[in-house]
Amino acid sequence: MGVIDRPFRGATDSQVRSLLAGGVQFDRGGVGGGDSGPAEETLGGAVRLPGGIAMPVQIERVLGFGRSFSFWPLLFGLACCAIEMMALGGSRFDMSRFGMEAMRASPRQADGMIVAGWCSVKMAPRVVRLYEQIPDPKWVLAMGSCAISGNIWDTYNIVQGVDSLIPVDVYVPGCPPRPEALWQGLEMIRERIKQSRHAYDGLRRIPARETLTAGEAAAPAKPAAQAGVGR
Amino acid sequence: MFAIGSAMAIAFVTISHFLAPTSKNPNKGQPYECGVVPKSDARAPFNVHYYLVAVLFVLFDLEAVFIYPWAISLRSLGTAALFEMFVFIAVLLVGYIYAWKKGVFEWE
Amino acid sequence: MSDPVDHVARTAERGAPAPEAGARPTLAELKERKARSRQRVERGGEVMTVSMGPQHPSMHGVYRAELDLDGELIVTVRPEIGNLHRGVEKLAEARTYHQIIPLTDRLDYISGFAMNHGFCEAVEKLMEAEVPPRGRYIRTIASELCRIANHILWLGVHIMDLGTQTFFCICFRDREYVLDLLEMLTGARLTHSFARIGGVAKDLPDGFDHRCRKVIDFLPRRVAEYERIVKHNRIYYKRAKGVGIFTSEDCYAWRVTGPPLRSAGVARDLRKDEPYAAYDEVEFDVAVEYNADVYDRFLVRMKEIRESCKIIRQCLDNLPDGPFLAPDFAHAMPLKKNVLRNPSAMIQDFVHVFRGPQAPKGEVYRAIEVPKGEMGVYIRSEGGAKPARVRFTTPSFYHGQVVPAMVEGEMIADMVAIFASIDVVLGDCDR
Amino acid sequence: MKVWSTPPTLEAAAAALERRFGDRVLERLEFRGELTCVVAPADWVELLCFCKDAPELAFDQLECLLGDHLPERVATPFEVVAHLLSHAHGHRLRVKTSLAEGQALETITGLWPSAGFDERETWEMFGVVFAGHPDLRRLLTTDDFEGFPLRKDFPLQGTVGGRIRTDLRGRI
Repeated sequence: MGVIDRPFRGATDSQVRSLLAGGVQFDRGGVGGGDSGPAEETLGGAVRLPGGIAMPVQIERVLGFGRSFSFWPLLFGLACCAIEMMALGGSRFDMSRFGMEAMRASPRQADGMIVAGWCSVKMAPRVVRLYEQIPDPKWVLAMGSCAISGNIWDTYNIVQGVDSLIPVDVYVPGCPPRPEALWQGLEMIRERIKQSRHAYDGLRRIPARETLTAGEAAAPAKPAAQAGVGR
Repeated sequence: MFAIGSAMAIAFVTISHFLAPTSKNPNKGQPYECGVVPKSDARAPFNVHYYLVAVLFVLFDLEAVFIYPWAISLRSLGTAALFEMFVFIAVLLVGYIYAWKKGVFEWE
Repeated sequence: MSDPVDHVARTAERGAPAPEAGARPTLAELKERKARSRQRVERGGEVMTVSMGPQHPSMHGVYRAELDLDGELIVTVRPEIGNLHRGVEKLAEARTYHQIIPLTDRLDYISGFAMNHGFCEAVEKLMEAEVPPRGRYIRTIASELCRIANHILWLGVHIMDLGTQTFFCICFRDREYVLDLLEMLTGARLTHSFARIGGVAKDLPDGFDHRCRKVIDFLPRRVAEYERIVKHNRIYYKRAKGVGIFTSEDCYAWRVTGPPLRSAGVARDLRKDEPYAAYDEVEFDVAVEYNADVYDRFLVRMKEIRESCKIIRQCLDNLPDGPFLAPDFAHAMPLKKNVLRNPSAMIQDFVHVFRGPQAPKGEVYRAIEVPKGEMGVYIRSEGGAKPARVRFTTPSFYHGQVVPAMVEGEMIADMVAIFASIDVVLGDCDR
Repeated sequence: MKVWSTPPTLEAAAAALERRFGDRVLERLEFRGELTCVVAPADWVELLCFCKDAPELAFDQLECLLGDHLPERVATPFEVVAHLLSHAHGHRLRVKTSLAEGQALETITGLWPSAGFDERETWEMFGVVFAGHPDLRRLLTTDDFEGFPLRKDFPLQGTVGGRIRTDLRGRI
């Protein structure tokens, strides 16, 4: 079976949709477990110096501390939660007090992504593509019950929870959650930035299902997995 | 002095290149098209008008670059420099009016 | 083509002051202005395809327009919607009428209650359920509050699309006051689910009257402040005047309703033409402009905010007392405080929660004036508690379809202004 | 008690329709003050054309066009309903036609361009083909979506897509 790394590295749109067809599995796979592949193949995870050695924790703490004060989310609102996200950007709940002033329109300048609203199967490949185009390190906040679990939209065209597409750091429930709830979610993301833990750290690569034909296997033929340092 | 300056610049680039955690994947390399698979290559041919406007902007921006140091040291240069700058601006003004009449700025 | 109705006569008797004939551009003149902007497109030249895609600051959610550009001019637009489609109509067929109400306020989530109101009006027409006067007045107040909140948010986002940031914060500051009122009345900021078949869920909380009057008094001053900032702003004038002209004939053909239609000189407002709730007992004018461009849509919406304040003030002044929810057993839910006391209310509550009100066999179409345009609800019921087919004819669905007709031949910067001026929301559009 | 009565202008319009089409209007229903005309698929465009052009009717706006699926009618399970609105007289009309499986219906985007998206959605949700439609492809669902969702036999959760398959957890 081809091996699909999480998130879909280089998966084309049809692959994302075919994977969605059967519903996608990924288990948290405990910290440190799993065979994360050679350095350049790993997805984020331990910050590696050129020699492949994991960076000492102190430097990572300093970097995390530096990053934590300006988490710039991607300007990406789907549905009603986006209106509450705009209210958080407005003048009463002003999130620019916490350094999240600039909602960057292009993923290249964003530090992370707030998925605000239900994600339909038509939108799924685009959410995955936007997530992948955000430079590391990145964090994802799933805002609203629709992004977390599909909420009442138990229908044919809705992805039941964005965490079957992209690894999610913080879940903010509510329909729509009040701006204060989203603000607390962003504070929790700040904590994760300080500890520089990402949602994709502990993820082992998950085997794809057989529906993926060999030709379409996203990940190139893998060299024998070396014993890398899993985080 | 120059060595320290250039060393710092190079250091900033190389350190962040090594320390930053990166994940290589083909999707990340592709041009950003609002979340959609890009149809044509990013280097698609585009209208020459963009190029004209860009070049004119660079030209008149450089004119401004020359004016700043002149404005700062005007007192020490004396009044002669004042009129020399007017000549400089006049020459560029002729170019500006020519471009305007040529209709470069209208988007027809 | 039957000759178009003489709008001036209709507008005059509607009480809106029709400007003297000289100032008002005739249909022919508007068409000529539009033709001039279209002929710029005929000049060939190779085409650059750009996707103004789902994730774009000015695309109000996830509307995707694939543009073929000749330099800055838009040659063709291929809209693509459906990124937020969640099959509300399929879901509604599996639910009783009471359970559909929470679905409706997630349609146009900026004005939640207006959607509830539309659906309940249609169901009441189907079941011939009667709404007591107090219920109708509370519904009118809540609908008008939604209209104000919708137009203020539209203004903030519209001006932000044109490039400024501070105006967004000014508008959201004022919108928070209206949201506080709605939260006080319905309990939620956006997803109100406040309407019930036969009335509304709760009575006006005490203290609401006082706070509402305070908000209603200072909102017109705020609107005056917006107009002082935006109306004579050189940049806005240049980007909005004479841009995105859409004549009334085109509006009929493309089913463009609401503020864009009223900015084309047609005094068409369902609150006046087919009055529902308490709109026939309230005095207000229809906001009409005549130049059918982005600038006039702004003016129409500002007038509508003022009219809404007037309506709410009149509703608060002569609010009738009596029940706010119809006491009839067959259709309406009982009051919560009665359910715990007397057994008949308990039975009624049990019947309505588990089986749902029974609707007669037949089909009904009811249209009301939601802030974005004209929303029609079509319900076909085969008898029983669940509808056989529900169709929400939401305005944004047709406003999303009209973008190519409005935008081809314009510049990209104009497309941003035009798209914002017709106020498309994707939850409404994709259903 | 609010009595839903048909507006007078609608009576005149119905009479004009009767004169013009006579028995080709298969059925005339009155419910809650709304007039419904059922017509055969062949006369669909002709009747709507008459509705738009005749001065007494003057239906210059198509409110909406929707599809419907009635499985109990085995011969013609599908229905296409059009709601018309007249700005001049201010009255509304509903025109319906019933179709068999796979039977095509003439498109009315020529009369009202607003029917474009409506017809695409009706085709996508019910499978009613509109002959002559400029661009009949999927509108709301993905392009490679199989099946017609709003049919009564289509499962609500859908056959494919979007579901986290808890039954697969741990086994792959």
